[in-house]
Amino acid sequence: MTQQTPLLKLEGISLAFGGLQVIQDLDIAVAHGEICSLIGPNGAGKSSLLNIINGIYQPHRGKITLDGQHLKSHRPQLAAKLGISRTFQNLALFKKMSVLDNVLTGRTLKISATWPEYLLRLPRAKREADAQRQSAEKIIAFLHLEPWRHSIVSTLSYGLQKRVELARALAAEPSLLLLDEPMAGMNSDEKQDMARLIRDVNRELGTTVVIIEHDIGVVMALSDHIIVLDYGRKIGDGTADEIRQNPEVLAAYLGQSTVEKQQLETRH
Amino acid sequence: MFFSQARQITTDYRSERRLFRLKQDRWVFWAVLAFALIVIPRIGTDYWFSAILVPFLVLGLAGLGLNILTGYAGQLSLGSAAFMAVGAFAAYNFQLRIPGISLLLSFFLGGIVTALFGVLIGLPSLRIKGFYLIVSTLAAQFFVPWMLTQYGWFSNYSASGVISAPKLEVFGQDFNTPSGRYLLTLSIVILLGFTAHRLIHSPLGRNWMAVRDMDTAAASIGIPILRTKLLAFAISSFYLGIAGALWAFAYLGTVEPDGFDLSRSFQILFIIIIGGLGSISGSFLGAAFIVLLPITLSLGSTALFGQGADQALLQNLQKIIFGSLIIFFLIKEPDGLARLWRHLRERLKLWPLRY
Amino acid sequence: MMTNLLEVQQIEVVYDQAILAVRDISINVTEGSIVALLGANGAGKSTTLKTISRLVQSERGSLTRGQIRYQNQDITNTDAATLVKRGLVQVLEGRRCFPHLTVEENLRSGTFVNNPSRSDIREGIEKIYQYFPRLKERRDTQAGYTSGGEQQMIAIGRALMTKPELILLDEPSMGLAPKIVEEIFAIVHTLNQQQGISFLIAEQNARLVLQYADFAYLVENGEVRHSGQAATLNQQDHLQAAYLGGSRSSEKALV
Amino acid sequence: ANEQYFPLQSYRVGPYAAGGSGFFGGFIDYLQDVNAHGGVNGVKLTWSECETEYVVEKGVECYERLKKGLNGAPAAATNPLSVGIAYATLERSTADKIPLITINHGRTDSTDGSVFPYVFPLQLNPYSEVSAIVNYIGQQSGGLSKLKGKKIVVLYHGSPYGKETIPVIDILAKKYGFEATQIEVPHPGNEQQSQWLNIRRIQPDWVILRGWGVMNPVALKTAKKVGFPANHIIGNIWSNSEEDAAPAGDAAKGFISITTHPSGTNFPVLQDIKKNVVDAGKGNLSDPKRFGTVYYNLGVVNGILNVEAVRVAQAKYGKRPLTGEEVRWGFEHLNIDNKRLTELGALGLVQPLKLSCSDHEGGGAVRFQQWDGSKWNVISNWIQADRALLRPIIETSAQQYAKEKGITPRNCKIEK
Amino acid sequence: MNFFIEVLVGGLLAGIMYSLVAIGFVLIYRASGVFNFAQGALVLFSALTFVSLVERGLPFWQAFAITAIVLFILAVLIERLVLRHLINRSVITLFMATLGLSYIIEGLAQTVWGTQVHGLELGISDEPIEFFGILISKLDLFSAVVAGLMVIVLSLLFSKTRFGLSLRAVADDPLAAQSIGIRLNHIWIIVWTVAGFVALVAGLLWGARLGVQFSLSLIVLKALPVLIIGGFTSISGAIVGGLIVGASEKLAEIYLGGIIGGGLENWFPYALAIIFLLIRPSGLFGEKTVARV
Ligand SMILES: Nc1ncnc2c1ncn2[C@@H]1O[C@H](COP(=O)(O)OP(=O)(O)OP(=O)(O)O)[C@@H](O)[C@H]1O
Ligand SMILES: Nc1ncnc2c1ncn2[C@@H]1O[C@H](COP(=O)(O)OP(=O)(O)OP(=O)(O)O)[C@@H](O)[C@H]1O
Ligand SMILES: [Mg+2]
Ligand SMILES: [Mg+2]
Repeated sequence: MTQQTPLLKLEGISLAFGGLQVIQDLDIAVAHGEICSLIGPNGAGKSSLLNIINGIYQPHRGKITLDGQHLKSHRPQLAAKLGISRTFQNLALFKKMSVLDNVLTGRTLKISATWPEYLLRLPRAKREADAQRQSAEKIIAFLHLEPWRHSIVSTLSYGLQKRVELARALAAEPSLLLLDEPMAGMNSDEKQDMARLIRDVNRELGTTVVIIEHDIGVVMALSDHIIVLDYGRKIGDGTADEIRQNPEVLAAYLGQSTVEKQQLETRH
Repeated sequence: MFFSQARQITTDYRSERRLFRLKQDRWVFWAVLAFALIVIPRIGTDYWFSAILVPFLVLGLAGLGLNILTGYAGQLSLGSAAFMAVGAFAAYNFQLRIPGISLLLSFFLGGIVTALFGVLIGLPSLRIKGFYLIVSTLAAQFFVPWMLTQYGWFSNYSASGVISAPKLEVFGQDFNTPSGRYLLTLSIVILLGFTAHRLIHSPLGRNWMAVRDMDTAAASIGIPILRTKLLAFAISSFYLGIAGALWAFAYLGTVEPDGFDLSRSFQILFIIIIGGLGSISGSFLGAAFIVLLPITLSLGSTALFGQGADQALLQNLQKIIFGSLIIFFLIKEPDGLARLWRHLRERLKLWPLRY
Repeated sequence: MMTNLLEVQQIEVVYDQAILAVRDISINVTEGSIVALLGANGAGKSTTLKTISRLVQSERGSLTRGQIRYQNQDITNTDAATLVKRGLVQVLEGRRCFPHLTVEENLRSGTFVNNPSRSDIREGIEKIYQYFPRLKERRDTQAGYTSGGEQQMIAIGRALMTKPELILLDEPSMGLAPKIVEEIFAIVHTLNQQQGISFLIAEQNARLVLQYADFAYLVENGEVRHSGQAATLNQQDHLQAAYLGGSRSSEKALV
Repeated sequence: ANEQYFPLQSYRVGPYAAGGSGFFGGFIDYLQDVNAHGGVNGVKLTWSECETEYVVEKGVECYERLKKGLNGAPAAATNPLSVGIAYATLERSTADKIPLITINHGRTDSTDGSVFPYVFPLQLNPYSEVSAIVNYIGQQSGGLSKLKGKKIVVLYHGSPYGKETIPVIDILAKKYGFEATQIEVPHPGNEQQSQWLNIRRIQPDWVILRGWGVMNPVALKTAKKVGFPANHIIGNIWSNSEEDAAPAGDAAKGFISITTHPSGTNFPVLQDIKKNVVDAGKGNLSDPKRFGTVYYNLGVVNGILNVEAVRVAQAKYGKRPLTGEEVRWGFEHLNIDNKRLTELGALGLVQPLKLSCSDHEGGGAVRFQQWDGSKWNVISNWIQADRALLRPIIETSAQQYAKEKGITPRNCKIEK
Repeated sequence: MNFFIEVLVGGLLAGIMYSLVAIGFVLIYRASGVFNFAQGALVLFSALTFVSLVERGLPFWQAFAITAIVLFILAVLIERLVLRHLINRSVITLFMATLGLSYIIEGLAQTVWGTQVHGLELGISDEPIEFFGILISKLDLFSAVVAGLMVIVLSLLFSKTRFGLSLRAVADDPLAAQSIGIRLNHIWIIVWTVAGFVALVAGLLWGARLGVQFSLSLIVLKALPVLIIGGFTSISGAIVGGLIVGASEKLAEIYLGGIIGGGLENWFPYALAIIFLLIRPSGLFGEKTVARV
């Protein structure tokens, strides 16, 4: 599937903190419209990789290409403008704001009217406000967050907060969506929902998704493409089946029994 | 099916953009406003106007200004008084040096000057965070009074550096009576109050709060951090500048730069903490608290002990009570009087149920 | 010999004197057992745990009804520190470690309750490092910089350092690689078998936890819906269906 | 009620508590003493206090609260012992027709009564102050002519009060040809290392200390540190109290300062107060040791002048409680000579004073005192300020104010 | 040149005096991540208590001991009545609480001991001694020594002991700290007592110079920039910051003051602090905030 020019291309990326090599000259390519999973043991460098992709970390070496465009001096704001949006592993919500406001804020770049216009309630601003609100409501409805629409996110339970964060990321209608363990702290049923949702987004809006997830079942079911990291190196890159066969992966990451359970699940 | 899944919802949210969602609340609000505009000017006494109402309004406005910066945009500032000073002296100099300029215009220009000054002070905020940020506002706090006293030009070379306000005339109307001062202040405050409400419920307001709560996330959503912060500084300073001008022109009638010292900045910070960070009504509740509490205390103590008692002792006791009350509120209602008020209403709505 | 280590009797918990998070939950943890607490998001699991460990006050939550007994004593008004000293420790949800302290300092901080000798501390830390070799590699990094999973390990390790008798684990599997998850439950198992430490585990991964638990409670909208032997529960799919539906109906919890 | 009311904007806490409690203690005790003698021609004196903490807006609030008088008794005059509050209530007082007394301080140009009908910087305004000090220095160096080439440093408090005299000092310097360096000490002045090192470099003959509160003891201490002799430092009117010298310990020995009134208790009037008030346990001071100190005595002096004004006014308007306007007439026609002072038992405590429509200051003379480590001793007799020289400056400044405010000055020629 | 050195030295010594006050802030900041505005009030309170005891005829050491005890009691009260009820509240709330406290403490001090101004003689005269033509005050030297000692002791307390560690833990995450059995209330009582003790020392040395009176509480404003430059969390930073502020402000007053006008000592240190922060956003030695996503 990665024939035509990939949406995202990382070449020879390296990142180190102090002595610690977090990522060692890594090459990955994410094709248009695919769902790509990043898996690997804890501390493998998955989140760091996402941070690099949306410009929070600056790689010490290597080249980032998005849609054929080479990004020098990458920054989060630039990433956002290029249609990259993300969720965070440790919740990074706007804690004192309502769910609705969080989602609306996610649409910042979709807003064209300036603040003086909003101040004077000029027609454009009014229309825009309604439009924004409507699309926000859709996402909220879609994630079943209606009952909490007006509650302050810091008062929500962990799992709910996770969902709000996803909603905020979706609100930006991104072309590349980075998800850092979106399903942590959800039960398997909710995970199914979430997986279904991610697939829908991917299919309907053609959003390319890069997702970090530890629940191997979900990963296998969801991804077109899986990349396995192990302490900064890439030890696997391919389809679900290819990965399942990869002994190195089994050793480094999945405990034996998980794999068996895996087989069970896929059977029934 | 992504969107088909979402169930249909009304497309007009004007009702939610309203000042208050509840009809009763709207009622109460307009009633209060009418009362303040029409009834009070008739029944108020000189003392109430010039010793309580005007300072209350001005401080409330200042609180609102600081609230925009600290409550909404999350930038702690200890320089509010400095901004007020800039506003006051700027307005004074516009009045003085541009013949025939209208009072309101010079207020507005004063606000603009303050806003620019605020931007200057805000610049370090991109790099300096948290408590360390108070340094730039503190620098302003100490620099401004020094500058205003050091260079006579600002106070038109009055020997002592004290400026005294010119006549209050707007559109030929003379506002020099106590009730006139009150009305002038009130109308300006109402105007700016509405403006603030709109700003805060616009995308800009949301961006402020986003930057306050989690700037990394804000950045990766695409919010321009520095620009947002600087806008907060500018607009907040604008409000404080106007407040300063009113303080000088409509309340005291004179100002010396030292009237805007650090303790004034703290007073304003008190107002928004007590009243409620990130709440417009809170700014005014807090102001009412700060203005009325000391007066009530002193009246109370004179009523209780009369003049015979050792005044110094009474004063210190009052100080203790004041401090205690503040702490009491912080403990009881961390989100301020505004929140307390909301609580009461929620309870009433649910009544007799508990939750 | 099946004496109750922990008895939670019909507690009701309210946040901010307004938000009802737990309506009516009763839980028993018998000595040396592993008890699972299952439920959808917002069901009230964490709140229950925080109420038991008395940390809920610090979040402006208050126990408005019911009673909690630990080792046959009412602990409704005991403070958290005392409980830790008496062997009841909680691992908070969402990896709450001390960001400015190094990994090792974080672990060491777990020993402050009953300050043991240097050698004991050393020993304890080494043990944790055996459980989580990754931590040993990162021992001198400030915890704030470590990865999500590493932080989770730190949180669990730190709790183990307090020499507990009853551990309240809030979503231990969260953010951990499957291998580590298994290892963790293996550790839980061994600690339970060898040292007779009891566990009350709030966990989303029902299948996994039910493999190890003796007894389980299904919480929904702040109420216990079902309870029973883990083994039996594990079979009854309809039960799972019943509570897995939770995320939708738990809306009521707030209104 | 047959009572005359004095609203007191006092301050007894905060940085300047020492001054406030002393001054208002003396003031109140004197009023009590007058009442003990049956009041002023049978009119009892009442008062009530309102704490300002020396904060301007509190002062304004107090003014507004008290100006209406106390259950029927009309307000005679306000006495906020604070430049800031004086400035802020200046226009209000004029509008409300209540005299505003700023004894020994206040706004210099308010000396010109034709523009400031209701403001009275009694005894000594800031300009007279420096002028008197310069005259004293001249006297010490054997004639004003000897001032030529002398070096004088003025160390002033960085506030409106401190800055008020900058221009007039330059004028005097030009006139007498001495070399004046004016150095600012930022408020509150608890660190003066650099200023005094600077002074040490300049090697002046005299240092005029225009200090306030904590700035004074620190100045003396630091002076000692850099080895400048205390007996060549001259404190101004707000650097002349026990509270200013005592904290500096023996660093203050020899420190000279001006005063409009000596401290001490052996004036008949103070003895009388002691008998009728203090010993009767009605004394206002929480610390009786401060009886007869500078601030206390200033309070008494202030009391004497206020009551005298009422008395003078009663002579014209009748023996009844008077309105502020009537009391103002009293102040403007104050004429206290030594004979009257002897009757009052205040000879040597208060200087002879003659006010008029155009002159709201009167006296303009000071005496000099020296700190011996435990108390002040007067070391000179009355030394006059060169008021003739100052008058034109004052008038021009007053005229400018009149123009800004659109006030048409009274014509003091025709007024009698 | 000689003059320059004299100013420099004078500034450095003055700076030490600022550090004495600044150190008190560091303690509280370490434990709760807030800037304790009540420190100034503590200085006033302790000094006033001490002097009044001495004036009532107690010998130096007794007065000192009693004051220390009083400060301990105060700390306990503060914990019981205030801090305990403000566990994991936002820092700004805590900050405000300390402001409220400063009112209470000031009021308390003056209610009990009155508002008069007291002189204070420590027996160390403030007379200058000559060093190669430069005058240095004995009291200044003494203060420098005291400050040095305090820094050493406190630094050890923080870096080497369990207490130091739990302190930082509490500041990082009170809830987590509780969850592993750290007793916040003990921590706070200790910290506030120590802070009070530091305040006492500072109060005595400053009191010897200013006299003991309300204005003592204003020296906070001098300590603030010191603190910021040194970094809120660093004891030694407080000293270094003090030296920098002291020296630079004096030199500025003398050499810059001539040009742009005198009396700039109040704001100059803050301007300086901005520059320092722009280079090092958490002060010279302050702990960097650890944040990652
Ligand atoms: N800012 C930083 N400073 C120092 N070390 C860092 C920093 N960011 C990441 N690291 C280190 O890099 C390694 C990889 O971190 P990362 O968060 O990418 O792991 P991960 O793959 O996301 O693990 P997990 O699945 O547990 O989240 C970790 O060991 C972490 O300690
Ligand atoms: N600090 C708080 N303030 C107010 N309400 C809260 C607070 N914490 C939790 N709640 C509410 O209490 C309810 C239960 O929350 P809790 O965290 O116990 O759920 P949970 O079972 O742990 O969910 P999750 O599996 O997502 O962690 C939720 O509805 C939540 O909104
Ligand atoms: Mg990660
Ligand atoms: Mg939970």
